[in-house]
Formats: sequence, structure tokens, C-alpha cells
Amino acid sequence: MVFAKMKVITVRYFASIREQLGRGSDELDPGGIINAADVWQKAAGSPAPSRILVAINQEYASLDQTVAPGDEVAFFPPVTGG
Amino acid sequence: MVFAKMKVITVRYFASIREQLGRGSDELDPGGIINAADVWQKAAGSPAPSRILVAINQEYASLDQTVAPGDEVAFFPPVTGG
Amino acid sequence: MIRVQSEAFDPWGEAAAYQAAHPQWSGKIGAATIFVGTLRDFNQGQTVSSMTLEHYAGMTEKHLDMVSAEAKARWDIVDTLVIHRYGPLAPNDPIVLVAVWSAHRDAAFQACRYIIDELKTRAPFWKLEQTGSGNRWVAPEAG
Amino acid sequence: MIRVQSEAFDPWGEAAAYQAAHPQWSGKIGAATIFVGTLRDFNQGQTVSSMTLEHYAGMTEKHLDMVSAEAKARWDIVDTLVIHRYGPLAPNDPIVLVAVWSAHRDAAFQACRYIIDELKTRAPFWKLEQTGSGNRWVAPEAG
Repeated sequence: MVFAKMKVITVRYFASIREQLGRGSDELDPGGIINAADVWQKAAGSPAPSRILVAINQEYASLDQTVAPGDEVAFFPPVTGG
Repeated sequence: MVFAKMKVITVRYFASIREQLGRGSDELDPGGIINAADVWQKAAGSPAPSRILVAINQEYASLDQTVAPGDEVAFFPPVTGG
Repeated sequence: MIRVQSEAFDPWGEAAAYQAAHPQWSGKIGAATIFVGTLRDFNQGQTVSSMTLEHYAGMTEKHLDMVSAEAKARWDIVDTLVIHRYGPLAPNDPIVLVAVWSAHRDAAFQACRYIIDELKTRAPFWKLEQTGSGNRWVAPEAG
Repeated sequence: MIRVQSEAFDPWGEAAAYQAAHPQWSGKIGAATIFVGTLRDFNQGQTVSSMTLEHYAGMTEKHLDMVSAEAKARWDIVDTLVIHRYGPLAPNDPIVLVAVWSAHRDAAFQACRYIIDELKTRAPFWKLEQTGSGNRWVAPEAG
């Protein structure tokens, strides 16, 4: 009998957010996570800071957007490319 | 005794205006010429056509702008460079 | 086409080569508008000795592809080329090239401006400047 | 700088060379915006086999110098380069290059657009197209 491997939520951090957390990524058990704000709370242990940007599966999203097991959720400050 | 050479008005024509007149330039005796419209009338024998552009000494001008002996007056159609 | 790379590049040579690689455009292109962004050695009041561009690999490419497709949908243009560096850069290094080819200039100008503006406000890149008083993350442009 | 010439030119190479000839700009330039106008092989519904660009030598240079100076007065830019062909041209030949260098992109885009728009509406050039049904003077752009 084969059990499906539990899908995690991959969380990625960039730039000043990455530096503040001291790491570039996490893998989270999806238990109790409904949206991106829950992802941040579980990963960082505090509410998401203001002005933080969120991407789910490499597309811009909002903190209240739903997150599913297997998703990649990223947090980063305002961008400064170009 | 030295006589000053009489200064002429040099007239230049470009593009379709040049083709219509069959020549690229004229040198006119300034007698009777007050403005650019007079230059055209004297050179072409008819009133200046509508939409014609005028330059005096290589700067855009109007048909009623004063012309002096020694000036270079040019007539041409709307420009199409670039 | 979009390319995100750590290697230095010659924006003029890239634009020339991309156009030369499309002989089918010959005679169809009336306008090319090019933007080249280059690293300055001063910013927000301080001397910048070097810079590191962090990026979100994968999302960056998706975003640049999307913006290029939007430009093609909005304006009557023939093609676009976007090249963006990441990693360590020195002053005077080209950071970004945006090139747009079209039959008429208005579309080329508008699409080029649209792509660089969208890129600057949305593409996931972050500039870390090395200055005399240490490293600092560049503040985003107002607006 | 402005140049009006009958010889063909490589707009990308000219822009690169002009920037390379100004090493004092190194690190001061954040943006370069380039416009390249190229001869198309169709126009106003007809195939164009070649073109002759007539110009008013002397006035052309004065006009391009004046427009470049106006752009420098109106926007915070570092320098401009304008090259324009005259005489016989073949399809796909570059006709005009307008390049603007500046610290920030908004000034570069606006000045580049200003120069090409002023050039198109005011610089004394006239295009004579050779088509299958004979020669014709190109009609000016609306507006």
C-alpha cells in the first residue's frame, strides 16, 4: 500500500525580507493555513508587515488569497529593478 | 571710384515646388520686393500656392515677412523627413 | 524575446544582432525604439561603488514574458527584446535593454516605455548598493 | 552632435561609439533612449523599391542643432546624437538615429520623442519614393 507524500507549502523570501528572517526559504506543513497571511504568520511568528508583497506560484497575490498544499508562496519588499 | 555690387535676393526651391518651376534657384533684383510673397510673385509670376512653406536665411518665415537685399528665400512643400 | 542573465552584455550589439537575426523584417520595420538602463555611480546622495541585483528566478522570466505579451497586444508592434542582468554589477554596466520594433514610431515609443515602466514597478528584482557607508537596499521609485 | 550625410550608417554602432567616445559619462548615465527610423518597402498602399531624400543643406543642420539645443534646455539630459541620411536609400536602410543620454529615463524618453517629432514635422527633408507606378513625393504625416 502506497501513501501519498504530504504536500508542503514552499515559502520564499527575498531581499530585505530574506535578511530580516535570516533565511531564504521554508517548507511548511499546510495544516491550519488558509491564505497567504496565515503562511507568513506560521513562518515568521508575527503578522505580515505593511508594504510586503506576496506572490503565489510566481504571480502577484494578496495576503488574503487562498493557498493550497504544494503552492509556492513568496514574500518580498517593493521591487527596484530596471 | 568703386561701385558696390548690387545685392541680389537668392531664391531656392525644393521637392515638388522645384519640379513644378523646373529649376532649383533664382537670383532676383530686389526692386519692388518687400516681403516673401513678393519674391514668389516675381519669381513665379503668380501668387504663392496654399500650404507652401517659406524660409528666410534658413529659418522658417511667413509670406508677409520682410525680405532684404542679400537674403536667401526658400520655398518648399510640407516636409517629410525622419 | 526575454533573457535574464548574470553575464555582462552589450546592449547595442544585442539589438543589432537580434534585428539581423530576423531578415524577414527587412523593409517591414519603420521604427526601433531602444531603452538602455545603466548603473550610475551615485544614487540618492551617495557614491555607489558596486551593486548586486537579487531576483526571483522563474517569476522574473514569467513577468517579463507577460509584460512583453501585453505590449504586443496593446500596440501594433513587430517584436520586443528584453535583457536584464542579475548578480554583481559595476558602475557603467548596462542593467537592462528594452528594444521594440514596429512599422511606425508611435507604437514603438509607447510599447518601449510601457515595458520599462512595468518592469521597474513589478518585475521581482532588488538592488543592493555598495556605498562608502555600507550596503543598502535601494528605495523604490516614488509613484 | 548632429550629422547629415549621404553615406549609409549603422545606428547601433554609432550610438555605441558615441557613448564610448565620452568616458567622462561613465557612471553618470542611467538611461539611454534611442530611436532608429528605417525605410520600409511599403507605404500608403504601395510597394516602394527605393527612395531619394532631398534636403535643404545648411538649413537642415541649423534646424537639427536648434531642436537638439531645445531638448537640452527643456529636459535634464546629458547629450544627444542625431544622424540623418539624404540622397538615395534602399529598403531597410536606416534613415535617422536619435539618441539621448541622461541620468533618468523619463527625461531621455521625452527628449528623444521630442527631437524625432520636431524633426519629422519641421526639418527640411522631402522623400521621393520610387514605386511600381512611378515616382511620388511622400505625403506629410497627419497632425
